[in-house]
Amino acid sequence: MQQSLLEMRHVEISYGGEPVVHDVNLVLKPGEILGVVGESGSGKSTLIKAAMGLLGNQGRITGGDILYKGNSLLHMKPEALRKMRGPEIAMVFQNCASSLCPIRRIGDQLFELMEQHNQRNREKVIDRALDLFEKMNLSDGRNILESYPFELSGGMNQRVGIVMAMMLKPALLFADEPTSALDVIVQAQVVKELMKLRDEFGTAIVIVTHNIGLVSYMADKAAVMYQGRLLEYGATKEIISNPQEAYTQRLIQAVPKIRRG
Amino acid sequence: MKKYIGRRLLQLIPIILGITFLSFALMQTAAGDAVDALYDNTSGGVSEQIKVEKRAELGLDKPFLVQYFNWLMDAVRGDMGVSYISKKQVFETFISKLPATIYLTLAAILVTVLVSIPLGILAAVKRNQFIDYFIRMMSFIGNSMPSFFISLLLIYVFALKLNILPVIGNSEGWKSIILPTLTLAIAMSSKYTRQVRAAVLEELNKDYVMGARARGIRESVIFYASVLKTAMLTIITLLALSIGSLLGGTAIIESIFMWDGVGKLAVDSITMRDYPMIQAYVIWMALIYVAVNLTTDILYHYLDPRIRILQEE
Amino acid sequence: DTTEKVFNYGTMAYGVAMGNAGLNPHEGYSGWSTVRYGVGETLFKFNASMELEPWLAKDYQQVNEYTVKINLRDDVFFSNGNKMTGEAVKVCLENLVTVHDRAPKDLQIKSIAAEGQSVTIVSENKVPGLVNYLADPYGAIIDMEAGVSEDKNVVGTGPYVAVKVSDTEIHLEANNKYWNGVPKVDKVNIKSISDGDTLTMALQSGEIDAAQGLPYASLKLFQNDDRYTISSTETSRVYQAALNYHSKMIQDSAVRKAMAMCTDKEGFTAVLLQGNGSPAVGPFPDNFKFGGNAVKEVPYDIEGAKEVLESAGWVDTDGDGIREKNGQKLSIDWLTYTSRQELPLLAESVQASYKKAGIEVKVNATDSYKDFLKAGKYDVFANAFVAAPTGDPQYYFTTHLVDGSDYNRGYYHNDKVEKWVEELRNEFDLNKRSNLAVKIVQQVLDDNAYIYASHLKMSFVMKKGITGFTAHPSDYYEITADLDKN
Amino acid sequence: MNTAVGQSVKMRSGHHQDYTLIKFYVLLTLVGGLLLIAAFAHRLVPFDPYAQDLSKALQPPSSAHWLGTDRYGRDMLSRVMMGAQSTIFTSLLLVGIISIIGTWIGVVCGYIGGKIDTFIMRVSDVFLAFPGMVFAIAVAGVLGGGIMNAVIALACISWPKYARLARGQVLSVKTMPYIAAAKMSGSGTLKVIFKHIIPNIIGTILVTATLDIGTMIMELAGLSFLGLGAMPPTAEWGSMMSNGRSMLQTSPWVILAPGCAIFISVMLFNLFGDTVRDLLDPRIIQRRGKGNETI
Amino acid sequence: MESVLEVKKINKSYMGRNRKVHAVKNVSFEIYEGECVGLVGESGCGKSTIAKMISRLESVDSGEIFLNGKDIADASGKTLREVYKSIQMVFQNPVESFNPRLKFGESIMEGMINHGVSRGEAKVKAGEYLKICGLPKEFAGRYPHQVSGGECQRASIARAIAVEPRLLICDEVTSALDVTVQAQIVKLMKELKEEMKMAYLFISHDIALVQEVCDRVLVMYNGQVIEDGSTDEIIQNPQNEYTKRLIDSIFEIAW
Ligand SMILES: Nc1ncnc2c1ncn2[C@@H]1O[C@H](COP(=O)(O)OP(=O)(O)OP(=O)(O)O)[C@@H](O)[C@H]1O
Ligand SMILES: Nc1ncnc2c1ncn2[C@@H]1O[C@H](COP(=O)(O)OP(=O)(O)OP(=O)(O)O)[C@@H](O)[C@H]1O
Ligand SMILES: [Mg+2]
Ligand SMILES: [Mg+2]
Repeated sequence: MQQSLLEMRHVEISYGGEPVVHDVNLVLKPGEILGVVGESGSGKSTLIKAAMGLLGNQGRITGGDILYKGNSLLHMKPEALRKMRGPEIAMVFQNCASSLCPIRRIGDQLFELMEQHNQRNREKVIDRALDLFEKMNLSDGRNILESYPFELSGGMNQRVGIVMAMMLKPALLFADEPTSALDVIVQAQVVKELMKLRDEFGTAIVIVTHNIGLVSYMADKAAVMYQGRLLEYGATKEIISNPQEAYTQRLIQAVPKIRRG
Repeated sequence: MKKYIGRRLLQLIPIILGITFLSFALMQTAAGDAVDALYDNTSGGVSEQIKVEKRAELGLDKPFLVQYFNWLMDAVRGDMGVSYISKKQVFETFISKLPATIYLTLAAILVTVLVSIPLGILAAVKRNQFIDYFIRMMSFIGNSMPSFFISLLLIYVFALKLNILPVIGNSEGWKSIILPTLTLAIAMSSKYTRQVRAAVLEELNKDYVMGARARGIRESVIFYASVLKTAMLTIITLLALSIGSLLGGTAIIESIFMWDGVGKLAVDSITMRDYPMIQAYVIWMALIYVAVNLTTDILYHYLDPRIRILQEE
Repeated sequence: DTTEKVFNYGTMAYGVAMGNAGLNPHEGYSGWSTVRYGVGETLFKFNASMELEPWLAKDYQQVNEYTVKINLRDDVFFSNGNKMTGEAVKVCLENLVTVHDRAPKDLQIKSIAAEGQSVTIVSENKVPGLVNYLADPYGAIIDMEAGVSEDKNVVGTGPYVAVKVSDTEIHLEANNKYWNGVPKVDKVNIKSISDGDTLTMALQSGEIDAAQGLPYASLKLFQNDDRYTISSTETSRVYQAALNYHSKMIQDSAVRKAMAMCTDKEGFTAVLLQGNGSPAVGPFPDNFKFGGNAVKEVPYDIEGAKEVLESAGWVDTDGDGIREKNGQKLSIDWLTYTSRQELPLLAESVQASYKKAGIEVKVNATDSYKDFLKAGKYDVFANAFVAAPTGDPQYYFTTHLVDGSDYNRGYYHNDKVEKWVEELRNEFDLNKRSNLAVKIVQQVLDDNAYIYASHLKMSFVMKKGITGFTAHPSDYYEITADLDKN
Repeated sequence: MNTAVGQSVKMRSGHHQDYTLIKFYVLLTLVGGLLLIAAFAHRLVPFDPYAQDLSKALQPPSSAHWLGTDRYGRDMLSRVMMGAQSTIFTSLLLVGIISIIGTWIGVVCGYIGGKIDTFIMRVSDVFLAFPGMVFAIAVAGVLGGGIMNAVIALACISWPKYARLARGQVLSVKTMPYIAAAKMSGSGTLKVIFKHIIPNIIGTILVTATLDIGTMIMELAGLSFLGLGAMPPTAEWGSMMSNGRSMLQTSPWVILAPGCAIFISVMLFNLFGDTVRDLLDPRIIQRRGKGNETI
Repeated sequence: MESVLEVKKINKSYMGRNRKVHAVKNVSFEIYEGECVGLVGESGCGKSTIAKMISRLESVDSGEIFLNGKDIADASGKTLREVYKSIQMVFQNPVESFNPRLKFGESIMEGMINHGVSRGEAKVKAGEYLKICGLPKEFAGRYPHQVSGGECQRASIARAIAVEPRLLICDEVTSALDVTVQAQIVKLMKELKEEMKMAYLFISHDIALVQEVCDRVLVMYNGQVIEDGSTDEIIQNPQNEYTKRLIDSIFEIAW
């Protein structure tokens, strides 16, 4: 049995004293893809933020533990945690354009990222970035480095976000609704690129989405959240074909099915 | 860039026409008969004949718009008429006093910037902590006192009780600028600190801050490289706007500290009903204000790629 | 002692607003600055009792009713070294009457002849006050050869020479060639400070050595403090109210009388001016022969005023405390301005005391009072005026009382007054002139055409060590060779 | 996405709103008290604020005259109370005028757009170009002193601010789907403006207006200082202060009493405006919640 | 069948940032009584613009729009009010489509009152329509921010059907909602289709959803209609390259 990469044990989270996540248990192995679905406000993003250590002042982990490669993330010093964000754990946002500073060039922000994690060789950084852009089906990488986020389309920004997350070859990638803001066609492209990453770098991915079809397409394991609780958790196939909880059943039924005759 | 500046300059034309027309109309109605006013201060009676001649000479018998046009043409050439009181060229008088006001304004802006930007940032960063409440309280207090009252208190403390600074402006070199500058800066910083705080807070709450954190960027780097840089754009615009209120605000302060600038000139001119002088003052201050705003816009345009690139297309 | 003595002087009285910016005596009121700050001197001057004395002149002879011959001192030099000769005086006076606005009318000069150290002036009409007029600051003798500089500086004969002249400041240096002694202070800096509080605090902080025109409220700060000395004098600046005869209400003599009776001059001077003024009876102060109590006025008597109004038919019928007659409210528009700090005070004081007698006063204190004057929109116009700048009464009468005179803001007319003023124009005998003046003023008071509230007491406040700096009733002489700083 | 925001506003703001609400009620009471004093000043004053008694001039605060007397022997407390009436109501009037006129202009410009909009906005550019106080001084100088002229002067320069604000608000509200929905319900232009646009922009305008009351008190004081404000003997704080200026050292109560009155009421109105804004603007509350997350 | 709406060669361009965007190019189609027509296509292809032009919220550059045989392309004032008796619209973002200062009841009543129904009657009817849309009539007293997104969307449907229009335009009515809620709304729409005999213009980018609701579908690309046919036909046999990609991009649950 492989060692677990990420493990959540009885995690409880509250915002300003109000509990929003209750007793969540998860285990993620290297290279595994976990799809998290659930109704809006059920605490999916909160869970990811908690693992990233980005809950903020109001948010508190009031119980349980989150382990990364066996070490508790909760008891880590802020600086140590910061150093992990990037090279070990990375994140892709729903709207990557707004997760970048609007008035700085993408290249500058990319160099800043690498510099902060002690990779100062510009040439190497550029080479790697261009390589990744290539993989992401973005041909004009140099041009993108010279661009500002607002100059790129939503799909391009999303892929830039993924490239930035992958620059340091993290072992774990959190993706919080990375494709919801995108067009169906572009969405399909981005999802395929994400899958490639796992295949090439062995990155484990936690992807939050509303699209059950997408989970069924890419995730090895699926988790269903409802009102702050982990309703169901297990192999994707298992859950989809044999949902135990009423909510999960409703969820799966709700997915419009295309009739191809 | 050049195209943009050109367009902005073109846009200024109606505004400048508006400014001059409004001022002209205002003073025209206020001053009543300019010739009467001109001879009012020569105590000897001046015959109607002379007045009629003078009116014709000044073109005051022409229709209003013609008068405005003539006046504007003169003004463009730097001839804004003669003071009713001193009988000197208005434009020359104004220009001779302008440096003092600019000097004072710049000093006040400098102090304001030096005080309120750090304080505003500090308050934003330490939001809802003691230091934030303290800074906000101070700015509330500074905001609630008329500037002439602040100046009296400052003079009382620094000139009378401590005796380290002079009361009267323009007298003891750099020392004499301190009190008027402080007075202006207190009022201005009180407003500006809050604006800086709000601007920085707004940026701190943007998604990209979270994004940078998720990429493991150091807080200090996030703050200086991204947040501050972005907030500065707002801060600069706000600064330009406050220059406007500052230009007007110097009038009272200059009168109190006997600072021999255009503000005092304006106040004196108003008490003396010296309409050509008031007119020159109003127009020029408006033009300076417009120029400052234009510069800021261009600067902003240059600094903010969102605007630069989108507008350049 | 090698250290330079510098005298810093802050004054409210200099500047464009006062109409006396610059030092060219031939322009407006700038002569006041020329003489006040010791740059220029006139042929004659006034002593402390406002009597004429020779200054640059040795003496004069009234040759006939139209001609006066003035003998000049022989030892006077302009600060540039040129000698003050009859010719120089002639050129100066000729320039005066060509360019000045008031002088030609005052002096009515037909011709001037110079001969050595004397000048002979022939006037168009009889001008009994000619010599007095020459003592007006516009009569300061300057070297026309040197002319007037761009910044309005001139070359005079006084103890000081201006090295810098601006609208707000004059820098003076001692005139080493001064004919009448050696100036004791090396440098004098005159600063125009138009804000009373700034002036006060500048004196307190020691930035200036002396101040003129402090607000009354501030004087208290220096009065019982032995670090300062105060020099005060009564001046002929009178605070007066002209009653507008064009106003229907004012034409009612009972109203005018009641108004006169309700003016609390004691309260005004003692409390509001804090003793820096004395109650006035007529336009001329006590130190004039024809001034002070030479004339009689109605006493302050509110009850009496009520009776006067009552018997004239002004009664309060609607119980609002204001009297009415024929449906018209006894409400008076009191026009005044604020650049003299005492005037709004007077207005407010009158407002309260008139109210007691049932007269409403609506104060319009505005610096655009000239517009209102022109429009005739006032019942009373209150102003400040230097009634006898030349020590002679005729000036006040010809400017305020006779038909069509410049400052007759009340449109006052009295045949008797017209006749007496005419007599005064032709009378050279000082005693007779004085008697005429008393008669005229009494008539004005009997008519209640003007209400004279107070005469200004002018004060210089200075640091202890300052000497030779005294307030003069004429308000002409400030910086002299006597000025010293220890 | 938006529903999520809507919900989270509700939940996150709860905590803050409690605190803000308490602050709001306290300030509301204080402002209300101030307005009551102003409204009934003529009944509440212990002495006639205009009755002179020169024998009692410049008395320091005592049990008879809590805030002393001025140089005419008038009771300062009565004058300060009476001053509340003229000062505060004048400022209210002024703010009322500019906010109503400005808002109307802004709404019309924003809603109708086109040439009228361009023209009026150019005009407001011109007014905005004049540095505020300067132009007010000039206008007041032209019109002459007097509190009503001061109001007109300040109104002249202040309306564009509201026009701009209202216009901006209208432009953003105009594109909201509920305006389209209202149009599709068959509502005419006036109905859309009155029922759907104005209620949704009025909050911002009101907050700005509340914050402006303090500013206007100060600007009126500034004009009074220059002799362009209230005429004597009107008890108005600004002119009381500038008239009492020279007595700062000899009879400080004469200037401190109206000075403190200005200080306190400006502060009150500003704090009140701030609190109302926090209360009305869900965006700020939401931002607050987020703000706590970030730093 | 009688056509409710006929759109003939309509065009629309916008002045984008210094650049002209031709948002809708020569689009023509017809909707018949009781028919449900889907409009699909990528974001920005001009779907909403068409909806806005039909509902006269946006002017038409050129072309004609016939409603019940009458050209409404330039309708305004009174005729426009008549148009809104026949056409109603449901918006993408339910919360934003309600005036936050009005209770649902007021918003629903507004249309009826404007069309001459008395206040009292409108109030009763508002309750009924809420019920039809699956909400208790007490919801009339709630504000938009007091309900969930799904409930809000139901209320907005209630508002739209309250004037009993002949054509209901639904512009991405489910995109802002949770999947489960989305299913409920779709169900409601299907029910209404049966009951009220309305024609629908159903705009969406989710072709599977369209297939569930619509009889016919128009595929748009870059301002033009590139395919038009019965839903099943197009999905099973897409002619256009773009349509194919669109269908391929759907992630289906792998059973
Ligand atoms: N900073 C915060 N302060 C207070 N409450 C918060 C905060 N962030 C989130 N919440 C609350 O926590 C709950 C979970 O929020 P979260 O964002 O994790 O939901 P989600 O499952 O990601 O929803 P969605 O699908 O809409 O993104 C919600 O009820 C939300 O209102
Ligand atoms: N008011 C407007 N001003 C300028 N351009 C506009 C405006 N409205 C729409 N556009 C442009 O017209 C084009 C079509 O827009 P439209 O909103 O109709 O697209 P859509 O198909 O509805 O997209 P989505 O699925 O994102 O709603 C887009 O390129 C858009 O940028
Ligand atoms: Mg989320
Ligand atoms: Mg759309």
